[in-house]
Amino acid sequence: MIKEALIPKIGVVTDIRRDTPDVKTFRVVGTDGKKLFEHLPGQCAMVSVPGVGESMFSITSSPTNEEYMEFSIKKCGCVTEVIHSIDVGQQITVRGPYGRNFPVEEDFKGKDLLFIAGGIGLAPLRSVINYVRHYRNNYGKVVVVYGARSADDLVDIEEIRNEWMNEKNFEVYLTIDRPQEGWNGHVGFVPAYVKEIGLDPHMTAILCGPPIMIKFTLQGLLELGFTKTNVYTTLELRMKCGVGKCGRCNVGSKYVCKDGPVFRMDEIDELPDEY
Amino acid sequence: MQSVTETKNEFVPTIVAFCCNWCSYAGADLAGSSRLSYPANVKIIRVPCSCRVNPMFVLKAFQQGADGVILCGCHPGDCHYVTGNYYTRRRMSLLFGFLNYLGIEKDRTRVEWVSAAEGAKFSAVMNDFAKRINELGENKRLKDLRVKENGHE
Amino acid sequence: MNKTEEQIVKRAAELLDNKEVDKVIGWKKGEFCFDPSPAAFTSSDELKDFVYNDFCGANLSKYLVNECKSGGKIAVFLKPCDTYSFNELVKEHRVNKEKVKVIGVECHGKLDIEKIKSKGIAAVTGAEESGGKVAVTSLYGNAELDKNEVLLDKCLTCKGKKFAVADEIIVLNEMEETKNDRFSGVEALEKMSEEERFAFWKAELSKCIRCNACRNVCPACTCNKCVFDNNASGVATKAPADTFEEQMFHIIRAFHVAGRCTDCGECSRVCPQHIPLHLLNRKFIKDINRLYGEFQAGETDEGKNPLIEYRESDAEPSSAVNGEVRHA
Amino acid sequence: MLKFKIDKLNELFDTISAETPLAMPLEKAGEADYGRYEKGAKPALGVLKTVKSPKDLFFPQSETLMKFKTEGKNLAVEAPDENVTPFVLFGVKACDYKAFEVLDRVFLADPVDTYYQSKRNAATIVTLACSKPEESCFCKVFGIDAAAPLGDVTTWMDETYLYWQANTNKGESLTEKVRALAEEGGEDAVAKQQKATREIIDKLPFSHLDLSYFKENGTKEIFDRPEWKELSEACLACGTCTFVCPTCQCFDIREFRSAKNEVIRYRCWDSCMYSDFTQMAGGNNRTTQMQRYRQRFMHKLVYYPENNGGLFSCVGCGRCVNKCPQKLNIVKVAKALGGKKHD
Repeated sequence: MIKEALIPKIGVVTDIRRDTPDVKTFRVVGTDGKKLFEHLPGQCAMVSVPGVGESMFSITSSPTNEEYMEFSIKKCGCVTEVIHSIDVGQQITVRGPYGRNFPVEEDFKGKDLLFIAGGIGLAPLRSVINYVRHYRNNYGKVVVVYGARSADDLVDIEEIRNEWMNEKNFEVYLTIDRPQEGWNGHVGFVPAYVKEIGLDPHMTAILCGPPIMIKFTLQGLLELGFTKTNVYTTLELRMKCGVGKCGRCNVGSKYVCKDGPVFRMDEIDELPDEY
Repeated sequence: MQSVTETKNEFVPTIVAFCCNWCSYAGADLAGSSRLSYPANVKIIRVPCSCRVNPMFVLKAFQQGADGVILCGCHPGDCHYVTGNYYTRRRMSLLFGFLNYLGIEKDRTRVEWVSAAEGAKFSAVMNDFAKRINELGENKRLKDLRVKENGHE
Repeated sequence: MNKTEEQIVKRAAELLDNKEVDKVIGWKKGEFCFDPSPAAFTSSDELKDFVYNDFCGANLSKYLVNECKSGGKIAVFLKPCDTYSFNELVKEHRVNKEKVKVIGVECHGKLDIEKIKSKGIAAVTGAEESGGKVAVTSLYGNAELDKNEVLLDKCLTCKGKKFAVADEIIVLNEMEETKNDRFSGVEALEKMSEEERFAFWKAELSKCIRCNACRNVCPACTCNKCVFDNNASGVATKAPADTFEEQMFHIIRAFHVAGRCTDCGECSRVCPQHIPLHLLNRKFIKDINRLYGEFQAGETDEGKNPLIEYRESDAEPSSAVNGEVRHA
Repeated sequence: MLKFKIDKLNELFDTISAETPLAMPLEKAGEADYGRYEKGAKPALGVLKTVKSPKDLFFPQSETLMKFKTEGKNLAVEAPDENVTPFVLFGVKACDYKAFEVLDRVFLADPVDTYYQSKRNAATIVTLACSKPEESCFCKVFGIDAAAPLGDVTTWMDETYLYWQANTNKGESLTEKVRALAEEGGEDAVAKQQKATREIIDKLPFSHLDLSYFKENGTKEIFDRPEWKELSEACLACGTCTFVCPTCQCFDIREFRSAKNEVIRYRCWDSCMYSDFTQMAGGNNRTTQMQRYRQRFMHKLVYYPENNGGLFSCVGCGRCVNKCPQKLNIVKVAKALGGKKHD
């Protein structure tokens, strides 16, 4: 019922973490202190501080987290600006979960997984990566390639350094666009780095980041021998209702809010070039 | 019918006064420090010059429940920015005439020139304007129906 | 094909073939005689679809704002009243005069298909004007109407047949000046009481569906981003939630074009609800004339418009609003 | 079949509206639109096309979804009451009635839009057959018979009578309330009118518009046609076509602060023609009017049918044909793309 779908739940912000100069991660629980609703990795929710409107954000935390949900939000428009201005204890509205999740229980199972993210693009992948870590035995090798403009723009760097890098059979490659004092790691754009690393094309790749990064990384992956049926990404378009009725997030006959945001590359090829 | 009369008696209009920083706002200050009274329901909005007032400001004020809007600036020729109030004069002559053309009572809007030395004039103008708005009653024609009665509080 | 159209197409073909211009802006044949659309033509082959008839009421000058952004020279066909809009756009630096060749075309007043249909004639298949009469053919039978009854509103108060600007003109038949008083509608409203005026505008404006056709067609509305489309402005609105929003939109729009509106009448022509929007703009024109002296926007492509101009002796708002004061 | 004398119509409307709210085409400030009938209102039954379709009875141009009360950092949501008083919707034409089916497939698909559904369920729909279709009508293309519309009750009107035929239980119970004003009969007159109407419809210039191109070709093939540019050139980017369209259903959700501690969240019609329709903080996937124009017609002729078993999201009412300021319309699009084979 859309009434239930459009009428949001009230959530309380219990923690705000500043990840980068323009990204904050908000921890949210219901007014009863419990998690607002269950979701699957890659799904999204509409978040709002009433007054300026709602926006769709991917749920950054893993479904395996039974206590709370997290949203990593980059400040870039009217709604996000207001969200960035709130303090702990603020009540916000959340509705969801919306959209198709990553096929973690189907196609991903038993596979070696390659995660490639750029900037805030790590947000949707973080829920998948942590899900995979939780059910570690169900998946093969995991490789994460993550790049940002600068060392300061790497989201969730503490979790990456302290937890991901210590996982077994788990490789993490970090890169930043330009050299920076105090940075000893790799410098360069993600698409180029992906080619340098020398990846096994039989892995299932999951991409998320700015459109330009996706475009060139995909090219690189295809050159390395990856097939489009093994590459997944997410699309992002303007949404209002989240349930396929308001008519604005379509690419061809597909609605990103309900048929996406997760698409396989060969599915995207079927769509008109308008995303 | 009786209840209508009662509400009428209780009616306290909301008046928005856009005051130029250099003259009229100082005039309001002077009125205050000279202990000249003007109605408490006059909400002053300080603007750098009367010509800063976009017609949208006037409409927004009415939308949000103002019952009267008055613009105060320096006397023509005395503008801090030399010519600002000359433009105000043309704009507001046209705008207020236009609002009246749409059927908005013409006394709901007013332009007055009040210098920094004219505390007494400021007080007199505001008292007079408030009295007139009180007679006119509530602004219903330009108010947004969604705004609550207490919208301005 | 009428003689004028023949001449226009011939000239357009010459200009394109000689490479004097890269593009011609005119009107393109529709499904009937009464539904031509504005169109751009880039080769003389395409001109087979060119049309200029009694239903070419659209003012083409605004299309130049976008067309001028790309390179190349453009020829545009403008009726006398459209040339004022062109001048105004040049004055406001929205159109580059150097890139445009203005060809003035003959106009004897354009017809309004909706008015024809409102005479009870459905399934119209054709309409032709001659000698002050319009012969209409329909699936239900034929009819003859008086031309004056089915003219576009804007043509009923024609500004005159003078071209404010034209590099060349195509006029084969003498254009008769029509006598009219374009302010009579405004005066009738001014004579009403405040209550009556409010009731009139409330009824008219509450029909508004906020389709923005009036704004988007207006040659004076050329802001890159309209305040009503700008979410950050706090007044961005899309729907008439109640009457206030339409009032706000129409007041601000009329004020924003005050002193720049040439009274081309496109706003009223395109309104799907037939709201007499020209009565809003004309009130400003009338008051400007009264208070600051006769002014016709778009008469020339230079000079200052009345709202960015002043005189020390200007009327005070209190007396100006009362309608007592006149420009000395 | 029942029939009501034309001069008894106001009595009929008064009778209906005395019991339940009645919405029908009314004349207001010179234009005909659906509105609530009250004694003394001016019915506009002779008008073939109201400016707006009756869709706003179920999907209003602006509709409050909920209110938020704020207090400090706390929030409370107030959902509106969805009990809609049953009402009668009178005078719906065959094309507009078919459009409800198009809207239903969006709003009543899972998850059901209860705002729409509650109004839809509350309505008893009385349709009115067309007797004088005009040149912009092309409902026949979509298999609609303007002379025999569906609905809870179907009516036909000529100079002397309004003929009345109940089709459903809801229709029957409405009939019981007005039976006292009616006489029996009228089958012959209706049959005669239907025959004449169908003959005219067959002759209408757009009645044989061929849309097979949109069924036979793939999305990308149609999407990539070069003609879109030329077709959209004159488009002003106004929303007239979308707002007068009986099947356009896109909406925006916006908020309005009605008091210091209250925010109203409402939805309102939106138009894919508007430049900010797909504008995000991070970019816009449709930056040109050509793309926006293409979206509208692709949606009507390709995307919607793909998702809804081949049903077009157009009912041939012809409002866009009449109302587009620059005379662009779906017929011109269909002819330009489908009229000749693409090479």
